[in-house]
Amino acid sequence: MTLKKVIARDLRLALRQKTDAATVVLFFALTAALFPFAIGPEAAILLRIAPGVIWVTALLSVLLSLERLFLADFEDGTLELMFLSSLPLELVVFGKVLAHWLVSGLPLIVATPLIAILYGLPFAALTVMLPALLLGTAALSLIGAIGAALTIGARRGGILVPLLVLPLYIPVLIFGIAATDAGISDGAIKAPLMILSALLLGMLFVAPLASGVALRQALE
Amino acid sequence: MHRFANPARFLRIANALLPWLTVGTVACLGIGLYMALFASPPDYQQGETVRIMYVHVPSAWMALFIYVFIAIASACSLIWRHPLADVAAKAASPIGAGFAFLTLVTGSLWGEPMWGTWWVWDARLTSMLVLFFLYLGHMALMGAFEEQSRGYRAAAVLALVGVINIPIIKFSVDWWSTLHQPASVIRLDGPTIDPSMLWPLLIMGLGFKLFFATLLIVRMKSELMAARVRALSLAQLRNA
Amino acid sequence: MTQFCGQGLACIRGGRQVFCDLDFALEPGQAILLTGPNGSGKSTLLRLMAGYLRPSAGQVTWAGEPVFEDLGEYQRKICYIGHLDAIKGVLTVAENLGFWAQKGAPGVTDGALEELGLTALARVPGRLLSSGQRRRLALARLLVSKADLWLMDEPTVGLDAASVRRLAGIVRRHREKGGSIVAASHTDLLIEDAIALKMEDFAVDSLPEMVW
Amino acid sequence: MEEFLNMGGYAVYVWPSYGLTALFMIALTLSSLHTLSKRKRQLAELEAKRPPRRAPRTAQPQTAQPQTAPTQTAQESSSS
Repeated sequence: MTLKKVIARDLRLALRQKTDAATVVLFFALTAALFPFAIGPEAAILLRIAPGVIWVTALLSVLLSLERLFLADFEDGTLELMFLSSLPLELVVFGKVLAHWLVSGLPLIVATPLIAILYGLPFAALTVMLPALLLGTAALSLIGAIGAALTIGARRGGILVPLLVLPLYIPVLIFGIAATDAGISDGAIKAPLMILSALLLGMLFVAPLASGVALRQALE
Repeated sequence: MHRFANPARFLRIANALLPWLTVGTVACLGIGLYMALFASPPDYQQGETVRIMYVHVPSAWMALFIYVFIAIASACSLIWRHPLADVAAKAASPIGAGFAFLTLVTGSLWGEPMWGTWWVWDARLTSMLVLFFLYLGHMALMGAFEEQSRGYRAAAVLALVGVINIPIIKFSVDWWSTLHQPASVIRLDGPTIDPSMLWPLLIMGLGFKLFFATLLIVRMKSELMAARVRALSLAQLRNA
Repeated sequence: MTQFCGQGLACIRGGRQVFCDLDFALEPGQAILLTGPNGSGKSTLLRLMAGYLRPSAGQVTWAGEPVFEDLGEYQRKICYIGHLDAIKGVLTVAENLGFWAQKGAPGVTDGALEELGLTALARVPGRLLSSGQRRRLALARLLVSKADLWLMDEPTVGLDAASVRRLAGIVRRHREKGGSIVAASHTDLLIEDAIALKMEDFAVDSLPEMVW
Repeated sequence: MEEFLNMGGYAVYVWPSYGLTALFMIALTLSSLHTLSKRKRQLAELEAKRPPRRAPRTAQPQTAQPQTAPTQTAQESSSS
């Protein structure tokens, strides 16, 4: 059982159940399209809140799709056998998060330009927002994986994941929006993007480690 | 120490310490209160409201100190599987959450005369708000499992992930708040304040720490007994 | 020096002590059959042997080396069949088995399906299988792994008589090649000269006294 | 005294701060002590109901490996 096999299998599973991936993107688009009804159609205001709305709805979409990340494999015994395989649990976590991000993170980024049009965002802003979202959704998936691993076997784990994970999402949110705002007002975009990638690299190390410990406890 | 071991050693020390800690707490808080309310001068700029600092700042210290304490206990629990560390983390968490909430309340009470509103997204208050959410997450996860030992260890992992995120959160909130508004007004908690105000602050801080130690021991004793009750009722269930 | 043995094992699970002072020893080619009432710790012992949980007392060694020293190395030598079948409903039988194949050569999975009479179902998605077929697919994992030690937790649940005989044949061939088995079962597994290990002998009757 | 209570016009901010702090500390202490006594009562009940200690098991279980000498079961001991 190799890392390649884990990723390939998860992608195959996701592609055969397209509806799951589609619901994540639909949730993102619908929630983002909801705000103009609440706040009114004035272009100036919409432009001002566009980065915030897109990032928060993207964050919630990632969070929504994470709860099943380990639960399905835990319930049918696959996770138990993965623990026994020669592939360390940390790499299994990395593989599954990568597959999850490819299936749910990337479609969000593909859908973002459509939402940007709804909010009248200039095209130039997208050139900064998309890379920031690329880094951001990856970091969010990794942090969320820790929450998903910790709540396996917990009562009402689904509601618990946001409570555990949202405080840890705040730095990613702050620097994601900072980069996007800088992109719109063509300020200094390098600093926030650099910090965002630093957060991602940090989580690339911490998330598999923490999730691995959490999964081992769940398998006891 | 074995999961079912007899925590006699801890209990002997705890029962010996408890009276001293209680006396120490009451004494410190009494002296601190007297100095804070009577013996220290009002601030030339803020007037009497500066007295709120004597409860606000120690609470903030305690909120952070207790989270670091929980993180250390969590590390002991995960690395050496020390059952007392689990019990300490579970006992300390609600106290820390209380102090974090207290800091938020006294902070807004202190800021209101200056800012005119009850809540300002000041960097320190916002970080404390996030810390408060971290505490709530830790307590929720601790109690979310049928089997308490799962709760202990899951919460331990969360506490460790949380503690390495605290500086990151602090840094990003500071960066965010300077981005959106100038530095806030409250500038008084640095050691530069004059001794007549520093001493009450330190004594109140010591009083809060002793209060935490006393309450921690009381709560750890009841948690150990709860673990014993769970074990006994399980054993009786099986033999019945 | 025995290949696989445990001395003075005790284990805590679900907040209670499940068994204590348990010893076992297993040489290549031998088989241990765990028997005992429900909740007597059969599954717990198997999971302990597989490395899922650590004993609260005693030690498990493989060829003299404590198992928990280098768990990864040890786990390469075992194949564990638990209560759960680990079958994905969306994937076909061949895909399910292929994922676990350690030998890599595609022929191996076909051979394993052949031995368990699943060749006809190779293209069928997992969700359409009956419970007996699912159990046979889970058992097919034994043949695609390079494991010396097979740990089986009630392998014959849901199997018909023919399949039980088929499993007995597979087990016999594995033992002839020097492999070893530890199995827990309420039904007869048709395993000759298995070492019986009755869990009731190691039950724990009460908790130690505690002073407050 | 009147002047002290007024806190230079900020009484409405200073006293609630101290009041809430005191309230929190006292409430937490009382609830912790209450839980402690509740646990003590539960423990006393359960310890009383426990069956009297049976004689420690003397029968040697037949270990799986026939040729090694049967081992005497370790005496029930609370390892601390």
